[in-house]
Amino acid sequence: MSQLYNKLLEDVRFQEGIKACINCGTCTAICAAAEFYNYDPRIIADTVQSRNEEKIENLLKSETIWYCGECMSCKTRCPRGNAPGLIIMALRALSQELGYFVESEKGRQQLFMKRVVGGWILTYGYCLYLEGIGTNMYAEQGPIWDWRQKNWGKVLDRLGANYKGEGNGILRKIPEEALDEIRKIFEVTGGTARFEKIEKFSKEKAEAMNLKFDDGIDNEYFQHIYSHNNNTHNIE
Amino acid sequence: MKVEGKQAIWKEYQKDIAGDKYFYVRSCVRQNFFPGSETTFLRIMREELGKDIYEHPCHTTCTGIGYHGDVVPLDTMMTVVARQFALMTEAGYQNLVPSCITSFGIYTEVLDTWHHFPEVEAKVREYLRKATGREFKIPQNLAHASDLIYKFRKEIAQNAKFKLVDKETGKPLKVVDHIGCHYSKMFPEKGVGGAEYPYVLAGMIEDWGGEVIDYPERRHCCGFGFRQYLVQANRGYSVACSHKKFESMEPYKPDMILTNCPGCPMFLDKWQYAIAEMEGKTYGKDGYGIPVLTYEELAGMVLGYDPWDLGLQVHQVSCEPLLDRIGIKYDPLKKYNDKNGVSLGVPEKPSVMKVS
Amino acid sequence: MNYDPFVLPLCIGVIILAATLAYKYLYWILTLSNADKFKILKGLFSFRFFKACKEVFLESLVHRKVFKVNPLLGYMHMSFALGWLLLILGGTVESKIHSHRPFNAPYEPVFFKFFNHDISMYPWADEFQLLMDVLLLFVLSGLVLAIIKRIYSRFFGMKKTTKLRLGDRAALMTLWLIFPLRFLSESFTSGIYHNGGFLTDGAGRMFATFLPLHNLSYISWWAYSFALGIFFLALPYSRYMHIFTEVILIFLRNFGIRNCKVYNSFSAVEVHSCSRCGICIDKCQLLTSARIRDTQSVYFLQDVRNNTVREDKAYDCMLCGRCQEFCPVGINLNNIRISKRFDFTPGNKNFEYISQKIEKTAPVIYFAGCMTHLTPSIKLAMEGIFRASETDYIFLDKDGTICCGRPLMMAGEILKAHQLIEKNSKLIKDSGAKTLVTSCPICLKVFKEDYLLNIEVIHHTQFILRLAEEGKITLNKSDLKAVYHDPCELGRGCNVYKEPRQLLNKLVDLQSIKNEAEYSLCCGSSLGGLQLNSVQRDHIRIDTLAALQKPEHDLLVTACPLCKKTLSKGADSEVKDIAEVVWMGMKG
Amino acid sequence: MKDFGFTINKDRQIDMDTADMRVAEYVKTHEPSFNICIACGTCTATCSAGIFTDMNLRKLFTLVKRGEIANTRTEIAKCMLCGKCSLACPRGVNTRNVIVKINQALIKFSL
Amino acid sequence: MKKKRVIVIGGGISGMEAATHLASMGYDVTLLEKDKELGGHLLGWEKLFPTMRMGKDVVEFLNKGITLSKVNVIRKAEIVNAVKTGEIFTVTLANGNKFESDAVIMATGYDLFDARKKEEYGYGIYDNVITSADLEEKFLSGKPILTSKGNVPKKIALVHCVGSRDEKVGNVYCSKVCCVTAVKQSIELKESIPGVDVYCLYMDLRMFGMHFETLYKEAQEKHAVNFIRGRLSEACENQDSSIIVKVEDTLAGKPLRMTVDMLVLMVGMVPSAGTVKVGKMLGLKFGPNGFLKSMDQHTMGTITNIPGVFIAGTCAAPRPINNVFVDARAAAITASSYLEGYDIEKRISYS
Repeated sequence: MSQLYNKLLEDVRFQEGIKACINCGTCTAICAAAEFYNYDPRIIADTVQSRNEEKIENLLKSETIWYCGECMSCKTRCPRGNAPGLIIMALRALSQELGYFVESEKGRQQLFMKRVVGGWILTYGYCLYLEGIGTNMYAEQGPIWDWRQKNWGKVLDRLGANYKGEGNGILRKIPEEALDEIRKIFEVTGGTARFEKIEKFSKEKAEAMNLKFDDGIDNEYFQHIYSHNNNTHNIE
Repeated sequence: MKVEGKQAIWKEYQKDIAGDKYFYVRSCVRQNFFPGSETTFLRIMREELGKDIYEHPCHTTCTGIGYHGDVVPLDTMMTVVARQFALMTEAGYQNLVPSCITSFGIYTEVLDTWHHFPEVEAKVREYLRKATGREFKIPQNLAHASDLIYKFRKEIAQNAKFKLVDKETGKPLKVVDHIGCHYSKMFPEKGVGGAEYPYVLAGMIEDWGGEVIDYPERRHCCGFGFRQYLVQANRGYSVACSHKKFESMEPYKPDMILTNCPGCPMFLDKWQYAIAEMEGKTYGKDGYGIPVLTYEELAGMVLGYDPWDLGLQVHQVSCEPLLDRIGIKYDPLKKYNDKNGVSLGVPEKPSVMKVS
Repeated sequence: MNYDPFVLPLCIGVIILAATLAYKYLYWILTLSNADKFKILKGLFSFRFFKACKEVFLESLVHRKVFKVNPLLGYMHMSFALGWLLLILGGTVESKIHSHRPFNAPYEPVFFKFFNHDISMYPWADEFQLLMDVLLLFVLSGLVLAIIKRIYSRFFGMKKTTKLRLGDRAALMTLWLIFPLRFLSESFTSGIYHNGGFLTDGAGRMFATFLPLHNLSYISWWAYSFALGIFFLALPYSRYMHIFTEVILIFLRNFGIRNCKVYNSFSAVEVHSCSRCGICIDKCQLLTSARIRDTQSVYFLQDVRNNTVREDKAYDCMLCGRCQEFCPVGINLNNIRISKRFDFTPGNKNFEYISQKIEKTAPVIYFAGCMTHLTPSIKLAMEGIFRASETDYIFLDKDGTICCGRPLMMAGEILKAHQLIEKNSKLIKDSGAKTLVTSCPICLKVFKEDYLLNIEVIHHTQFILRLAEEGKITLNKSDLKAVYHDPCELGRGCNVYKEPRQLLNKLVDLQSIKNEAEYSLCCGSSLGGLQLNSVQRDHIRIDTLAALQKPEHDLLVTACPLCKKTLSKGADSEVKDIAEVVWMGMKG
Repeated sequence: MKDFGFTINKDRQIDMDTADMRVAEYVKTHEPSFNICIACGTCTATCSAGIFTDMNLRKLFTLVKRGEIANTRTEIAKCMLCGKCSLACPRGVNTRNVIVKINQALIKFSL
Repeated sequence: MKKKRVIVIGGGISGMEAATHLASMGYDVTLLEKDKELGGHLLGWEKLFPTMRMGKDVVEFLNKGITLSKVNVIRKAEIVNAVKTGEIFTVTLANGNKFESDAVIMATGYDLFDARKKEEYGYGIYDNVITSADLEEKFLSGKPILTSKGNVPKKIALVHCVGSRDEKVGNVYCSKVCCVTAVKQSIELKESIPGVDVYCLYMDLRMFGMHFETLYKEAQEKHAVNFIRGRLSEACENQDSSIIVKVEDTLAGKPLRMTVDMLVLMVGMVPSAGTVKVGKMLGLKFGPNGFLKSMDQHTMGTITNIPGVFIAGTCAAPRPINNVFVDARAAAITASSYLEGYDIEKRISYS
């Protein structure tokens, strides 16, 4: 019995995500990621089902587990009631736990998710914060976003927001005590630990890759993981 | 296509939606991209329908994007969700209404997990106590904001100033609906109409005079995929998903796309611009894009609210052709004004896609 | 000089024939490789030249090999070839003696009786008349047989005879006419002038009783000349091209020239040497078992000549070599078949992924072969024998990896086969071995034929026999009755017939069977036939097994993993490889 | 055309409506036993080339049948035609000839 | 001595055959059939796998048995009550008629799975999605097979395992007959529509019966039916009402899409409404899949928890016709031995 498999079993999502897979391919047929990446959720289920230590380790280090968009279409269709999407989430969690995520191009992007989304959550209490979504990094947001960027407050104001204001409303400033509670929750429940692991392993990887690593988003490693694409992800 | 077949399925998925007294939870994506929609939702619910919708100043994100971006652990997410429940419980409410589909999905998933794994719920209660000292009750009724508009769609129709009808031809407008993946794909019985033929938006479209168009890739994800859009290197996947949908719906010549998810309307809107820039292709009539609306925007529209109060001006794809077709009056000069009527300048025009 | 216009058809025919042949033969010889040309030069001035002459006499004229296989057919061929040649020689001598000139017009001997009515003017005239008529009768008897063969081939014990094309038809018809016309012309002339021998004169006298011979005789000489002329004109475009080409072939072969698996002008000489005797037809199991009627070598060579080789016909042959074994001309039919497959096998191969290394050196290297890996009991037996005999050896394809290249070769993928050959050669060289032992005759064939190894290459039967003779292993004889099935590639392919039998005689009570040794049947699984389907292969296997059933036996022994695997399906008795029988005995 | 730092990913679905079936049709015509494959994988399991590489004959055949021939040429080049697969095949598919025919078809249609 | 009486409920194959044999043994047999005609599902099938003999031949064979052995047949029999009092069974019909017996054979058969439950396949919604039973009806009608718009289909896909082996619809079992039916119908489609391309979308091909594999091979070899291993994920309708199907070709390891003119769903077997209704009335036990439960899977296949009630055919489990015949005769024998006083339960030495 594989150690890694046992670790996966500790995740309730994994328990929910896989019973006995019959390899019918229903998940892959409906999977958006399988259409555009060399990716096959059926094989993921089959691999973890094998309980083979080496195979699971390779999986945790692979690009494969990072292709899923977590749309959960697979869960709708599986005739055995499995959910490869949930398996993926458990695998991703373990991959970060063990530091394997930095072994793949797509996995390394977790630093981006941690610093940007994670940063927004802890700083603002929101998963997204418009001031971080400039058209410099998100050019496809288009000229309309340029225009909003120039007029963040006024446009929000026009549409009934309470931008950075006290009390209720859109994009209000969430009270500091509420944010403190969230931060506390992160500490108690392992969120902070996850963040620290991502930072630690990323830093090591940056050194191994000989890329400059620093806080924030203006460093070589960060920019690399944000934009680098080796363009082999849809090759068989 | 036999509509009776669909109706039979819709009947199978009747959802219990509370009639009043809601604890409202805002959406991160929506606040940033479609602030007018949340404003409109509250306006309709409170002013048109006279419902009690409560918002707590201390509620936060559910961490959904962080959770589905896999940087926020399951326990953390569940405890944050538990905190929202605690705020609701403290405020004396039992009916939870999230504005966001992923939040809705997360709440559903959390409740389902706790149902199957009571020990997990106990653990989360412990976490919450430890971190915040709060206690909570599980919500009695969980509905997405679009479920509420669906529930009151007939009332809205009664008060409607406009119908989804081409004023020239008198024919119903062709509307394609796009349901957020996390609305019912995980738990079909939790969504109005189930996962395969969700009725939540279709019901609105029908009752407001439009015609629902079923196209082959109707159920396809818009491509957000959390990490897939946010990281630039992955965006090729993200845009490819929407692209696939546009290519599939194109032959049906839809007048608009209606959505109930925070991210989808933004992507379906912005990707039309990006695809036009990358490939020179547009999907609407006469070089325009296909307008993409949220259900609140649409509800506000039929109720005769000012399009610029709804926030249609922050769409990249122009909604004016749609407004014209229905015969909704608007003042083009006020489109880019601030609250006080002062012009904020005009956005640049895209090089391919036509805008008004 | 005697002359009449009717000699013209003959003369024109002969001149054009001579020119055509000269052109073709020169072209073929000149396009041979330099090495081959050198061999000709060397051969012309050696003893081989005389050996070739003898072979020409025995094969091209007497048709010894045809005789061996089918005496009636041999006689038919001999009567035409030898009879006609003797007629020509006899006629030439007769005409020289008659005219007292060393050189006559070339047609004179042919039309001797037309020009010379008085036959008492030269020495031995009577003897000549007798001789020439005997020879004519000899040829005519062959002709009668040929006609019977064409109408009713079963008379010759043959299932089928060859089919004809236009050139052949013209040549055949005229050939058939030549001798009856000669007989008629001479008889008619003799009927008037009494210048014939016992046959022609007798016939002439009889004809004279009811025919207007004065008119007929001249017409018949014209007809005779026409028949000859047309025959000679058609000859290069018909099967009769073999008459002269076979002679060339015999010389070239005696000079040491062999065909390779790439089609060249020597192959062309071989192809044109086929007399279409048809012996190969019913030796072919594709006909007798799989009911494939149009792929036999004689048809195939015809297609090669006409440039009409169809892909399926190139590919369905099993390359079992039975036709080759029986071919009186000795054409290397398998290689010609392979050379034609080459034309249909484009596409690249890439064996870069093979990168094996030799771990140690040893005097013996063992190459089990792919098929042996499918029949692991043979492999285990060999490993046991190696162990028991304390042979220091390297198991080259222990992991069941590299193919020897013969299957590619058989498929016509010659260049790609050489890629494998190169890789394997290097390994074998690196091993420092003196002897290469293989369990698979398919591998054996390619190791012997296409690898340029400077070491001994033997089959495991040979190796085991040697071990036994050297006393390194002890063979235990059982009282089991056994029959031995000769694998195609081992027997006909590598000429290994003796050792398996010597070995088996020490092991079992070996029974002899009908189709043994070089006449052995193919099991049906041959890697040579790419186009055969499983049903056709099954037919062959079943028929071969049926033939192997007699006499009664306890054990069917073979020496090829592929044969063993194939014959195991449906055999009444147990089927074993020799190595297994040996190892069984050694284990007790 | 604007550069956003990425392009629209190409679809990798097998599209049976637009698939190029010429190779498959050629092989089916010239070696009908191609039709009776049950994709059991015995051939792959016994394949010598498969020991050294990830060549998968069963998959290769399936892909050819779906018109997916992008990698066929390089994959099929690894085959040594040793014939083990033919003997192992429980359905009697003439695998060696299928390979020869695929090769021919690739050349014939300049693929 | 008075003849012992047996009531056979259900006039399909199993009921007819069991009744025939019981009557031939000398029992007084009453056969109750809800429809106006005997034959059950068999009446709806044109040709039968694997021999392609006509279904009506078998019906004829069965009917002859009923006639020759003088079974008392009650047609249009709607059962409103069935009880066991003491050793006697009483079955009451809607028309008030009552029948008494000493034993009952349950031969209430199966219903076809309602394909509408597989929402994503669009049966009942998309015009060109039909079931195997619909297709059989088309064959039976003798009319050409056409699409909803009256065109000759060029491409048809058959979907295996619809309503079988699927937790999503609650049926985890294999219905046994659908795979070979798909193969049979593929061949029939190929024969009746020249040039049509037929695709079978399967998970496993369960060719368990004698000659089934041969039929499968024939479909491949003679008819060039294409087999794609992958379970259908969803079907969508195009503007021209053709159907797009999405599967993974699991053997190619790639998602696959294809437009077909007609999609045939191979619907599986579920316990019939009658099985459930009468089973409950008699107090019979049901297995986890809703079929009637026998006392022991291996040794007591036709014997139920109620002494005197025997089960035959597909009310107990999905079965092909040949098995149903065997099963019906087995039920007749066990019923007979029961009526003669034999107690099989004595043999039970295990828990």
